[in-house]
Amino acid sequence: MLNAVKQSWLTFRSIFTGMGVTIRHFFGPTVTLQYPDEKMELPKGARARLYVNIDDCIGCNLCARACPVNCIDIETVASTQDVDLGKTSTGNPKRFWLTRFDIDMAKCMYCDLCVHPCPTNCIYMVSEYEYSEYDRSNLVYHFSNLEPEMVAEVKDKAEKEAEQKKREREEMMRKKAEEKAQKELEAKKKAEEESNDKEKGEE
Amino acid sequence: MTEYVSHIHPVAAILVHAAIPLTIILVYALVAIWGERKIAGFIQDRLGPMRVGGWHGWAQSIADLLKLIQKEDIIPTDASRFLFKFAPFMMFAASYAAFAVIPFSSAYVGSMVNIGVFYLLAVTSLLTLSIIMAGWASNNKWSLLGGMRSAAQMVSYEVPTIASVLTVVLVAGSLNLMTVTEMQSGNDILGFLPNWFIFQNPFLIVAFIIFFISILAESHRVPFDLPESESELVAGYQTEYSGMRWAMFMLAEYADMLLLSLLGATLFFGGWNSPFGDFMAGPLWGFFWFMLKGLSLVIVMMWIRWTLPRYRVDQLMHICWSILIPLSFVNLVLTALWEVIF
Amino acid sequence: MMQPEEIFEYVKEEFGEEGFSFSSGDIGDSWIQVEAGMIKTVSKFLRDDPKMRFNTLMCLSGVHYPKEEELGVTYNLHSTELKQTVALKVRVPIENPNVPSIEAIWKTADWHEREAYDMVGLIFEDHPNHKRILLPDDWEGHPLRKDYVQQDFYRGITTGA
Amino acid sequence: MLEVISKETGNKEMVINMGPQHPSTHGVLRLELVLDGEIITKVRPNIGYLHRCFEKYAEQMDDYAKVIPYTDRMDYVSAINQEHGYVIALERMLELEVPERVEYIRVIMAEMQRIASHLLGIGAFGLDLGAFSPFLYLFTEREKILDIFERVTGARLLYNYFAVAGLMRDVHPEFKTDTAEFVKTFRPKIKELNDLLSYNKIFIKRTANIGVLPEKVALNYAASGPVLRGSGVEWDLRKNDPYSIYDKFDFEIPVGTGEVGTLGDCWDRYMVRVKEMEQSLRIIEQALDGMPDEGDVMEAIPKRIRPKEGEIYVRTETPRGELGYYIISDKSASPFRVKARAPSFVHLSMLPAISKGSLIADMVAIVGSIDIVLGEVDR
Repeated sequence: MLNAVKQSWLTFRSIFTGMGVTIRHFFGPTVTLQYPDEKMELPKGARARLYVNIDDCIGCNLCARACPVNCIDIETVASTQDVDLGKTSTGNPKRFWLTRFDIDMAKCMYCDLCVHPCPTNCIYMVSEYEYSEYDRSNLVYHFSNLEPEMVAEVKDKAEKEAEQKKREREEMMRKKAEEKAQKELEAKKKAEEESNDKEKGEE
Repeated sequence: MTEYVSHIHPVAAILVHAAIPLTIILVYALVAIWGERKIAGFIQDRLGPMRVGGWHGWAQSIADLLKLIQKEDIIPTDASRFLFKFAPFMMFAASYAAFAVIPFSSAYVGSMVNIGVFYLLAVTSLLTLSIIMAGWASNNKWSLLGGMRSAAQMVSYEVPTIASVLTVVLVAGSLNLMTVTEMQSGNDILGFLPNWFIFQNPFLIVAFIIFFISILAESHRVPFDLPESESELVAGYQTEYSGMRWAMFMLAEYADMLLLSLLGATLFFGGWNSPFGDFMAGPLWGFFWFMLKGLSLVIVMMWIRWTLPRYRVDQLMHICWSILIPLSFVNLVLTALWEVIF
Repeated sequence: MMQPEEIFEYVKEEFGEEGFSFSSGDIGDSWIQVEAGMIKTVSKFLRDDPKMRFNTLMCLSGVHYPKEEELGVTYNLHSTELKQTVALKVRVPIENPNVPSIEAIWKTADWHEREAYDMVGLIFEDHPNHKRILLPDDWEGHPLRKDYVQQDFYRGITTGA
Repeated sequence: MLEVISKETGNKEMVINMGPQHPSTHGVLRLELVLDGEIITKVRPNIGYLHRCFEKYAEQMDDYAKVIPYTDRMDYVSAINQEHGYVIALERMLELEVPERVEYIRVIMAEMQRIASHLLGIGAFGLDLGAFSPFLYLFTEREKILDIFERVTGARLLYNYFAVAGLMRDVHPEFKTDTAEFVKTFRPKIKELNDLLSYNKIFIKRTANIGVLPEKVALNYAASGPVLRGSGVEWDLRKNDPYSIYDKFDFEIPVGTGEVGTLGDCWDRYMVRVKEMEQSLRIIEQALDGMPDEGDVMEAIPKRIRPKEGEIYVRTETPRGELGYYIISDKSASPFRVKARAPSFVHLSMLPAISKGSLIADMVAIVGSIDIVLGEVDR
């Protein structure tokens, strides 16, 4: 009996202690932010979205290879000799047209692994986090700044140059081969002449 | 007022009598649901609803109501259709009907029956039935468990509730709630305390504690919210309900909470009597004091809700049968002795 | 506390040379290779012997060795009393991947063995509930085999392969 | 309905599915309960709903380092601790020396993560038993830890912060003051938690003598972490098999005492977690004092990871228990086999042994007290 009274008293006391805690919180400050009106400021270096400074990209493909989920898709075309693509802000020479640089943010898992290998620090995470879309295909970000016509032109040019180079190379090869043949022919002739001379001398 | 209306036409009188508690319940439910969310929010360092309607999201419950009306009414294929549809309305009807005998003010009580307490306790028993009905008709095992738990719980807790109410009836000598309230008028105790029953007799304080614990269980509030304990039974008997039918359950539950709190206010805290004697007294002030007392009890129930974990079903039964019931009967006898002696 | 080599010597004393070998890679842990049929008796000995007292089985992993066309089970044992660890290994041919279950010795092996069956297709004899654990019961193949090809459809749902 | 019940088991028992969508299974776990009334006669846990082929992915990556972000995703509540085990395994395979500063930062981060994870575990346990408010109070504290993490790593949940023999980036200059501030404000919150929940009589009634796990059974099932310590076994890998620089710190191993019930019940497991948070605070304080201010955290990271042939089993103490990585290398750039021995997986397997004869409500308490994360169970 006494025990039951004691137990009940302890129960009530613990309940009142708990209620004391909650009432203190009732009058205490709140911690929530009213999201669309107030926004939390993300710290520097927050990983919320991938961004590519395409002007600095040299098309080395290192980020695409570092990605565990293959969400980066890069296509490059070698620049032709008549165009100088200049240098990046870090001083690396650019040698490729970037005809495609797509990042599928729906696949991206924000691991930061693509950021570290970049030689020109042109791919990095930014703290923009409000980019929901109704259509998943809108989450594929196209970073290449070339117009479609430009891409076609560049590709065409590159193809032509490659073809020309090929042709030149072939030409050179042929020339070399011809020269070689010529030389051989001459050598043959010489040999023949020599042998003729010999024969003549023998006669 | 009542006499005046019944002068015009008997049907009009019935309609008016039906409309007054209904309005009170509906307005209260809208405020209480919003209030509970606000209280929960502040207790948990949050803000609660903030967006609908401007100031602190006051229109949140209205928006929710509109949403619930528009929702698709889903009935499980294998459900017992009639019982499934009927249960929420029966539950609401049970708690609504009980309001008839609650004296809201010195000038208004729905029905001046002289067995008010008896009627009220009898009608609220229908709640149990409707919960079992809902749990069974859903054809869902979780619902069934919820319904069964609820039946056991409410049947058990009715005993201490009745015993503690009887304690008051013993002191008052009447089953009419209006008479009980009138007996608590005046400020005579120690010269300044109001004549409320809770101050009149030390055993009535014990009776009130038993009564309060029991109504927590009767209206399924934490720590006794086992029929719908969301972490065990998903949502208990409400699992399969959606839209307006679910809203009816919600409404009935809040109405039940108010009903039992108002009953507590009538029995122990002087009903519509002003705490300051004749100061701020009168029919309208009476209504104000009455609702204030009732709502305070509701707020305490909410405060408990957001503080405590819940009991297990067997512990709940243990508390009822081996602590509350013996205690309440001992208390009843002691009160009777007190009454004989003094 | 005994080193794995000493444990190997001790076990060899008990059971004889037959069916045991001790090896290690260029780096990392060394292990005692045990013949499949003996694993249960050896485990029981390791658990109960007063100088061994390996009272917990930390990990049980199934491995597929495609070059040797074998499946393997690695048991990482540990003793909380004597604070020593040892690894046991069993290798069985892929056509007949039967290994006695040690569920009766360390209860924790129950789920680990089911996972090994699920993932690489080892069959544990006398296991009380020899069913797949992570994949559905009617899944085809064992995914952690090196030559695993994912099925195109599972009950009419494309698997994205 | 009665026909349905008897059809299933042939007698008056009822089979009920708890999950995969259920509020207190902590994710997608399905428990098949065979009930006699509300008493459980049999439990069959069904897992695999969150299986994401971690081990297969790890084998198919062309680089050991690419696996690290996947380890985060196993136990998403304590990602740092998952990474820690994996990078330690690789460091041992490559026999690399880790700079001291890196080790200190790692320990601080790991202990902070342990607190964050316990906060969630304890909060969710309270939630399972119907106590709503403690959960949100603890979540507020967890947010503070995540804020510190976000400033350091840039992410709030899945960090990919540890690299082999280094870190992905250096901490910011205010890291030490931020962390010390958190430690200071967090201590009183533990007392508040004890007032509100731990010593609440209703809570004790719900957890004491429930789901008792005797020491022998715990060891036979290879339980670890707070679950094993709750059964009174003083076993902590940070002390008993020290990795990283844990041997430098002075801390205690809290064990279950059976204070309010039987040794090894739900309350003991819960209380071990609460006490462990205090010990973690002690470790953090000591680490903050000892942490060198200068040093490059990225200097020692190897350019390519290509361990020699061999295999290794490395275990570390995560908030949930012993996390083991069994890695086999075959001299190539990708692992031949990675097996993660997840503590939750092991703990869940002993559920049938400790929950027989209890009520549904106890089942909820037991599942909450062993604090499983389904991401880790299914991997």
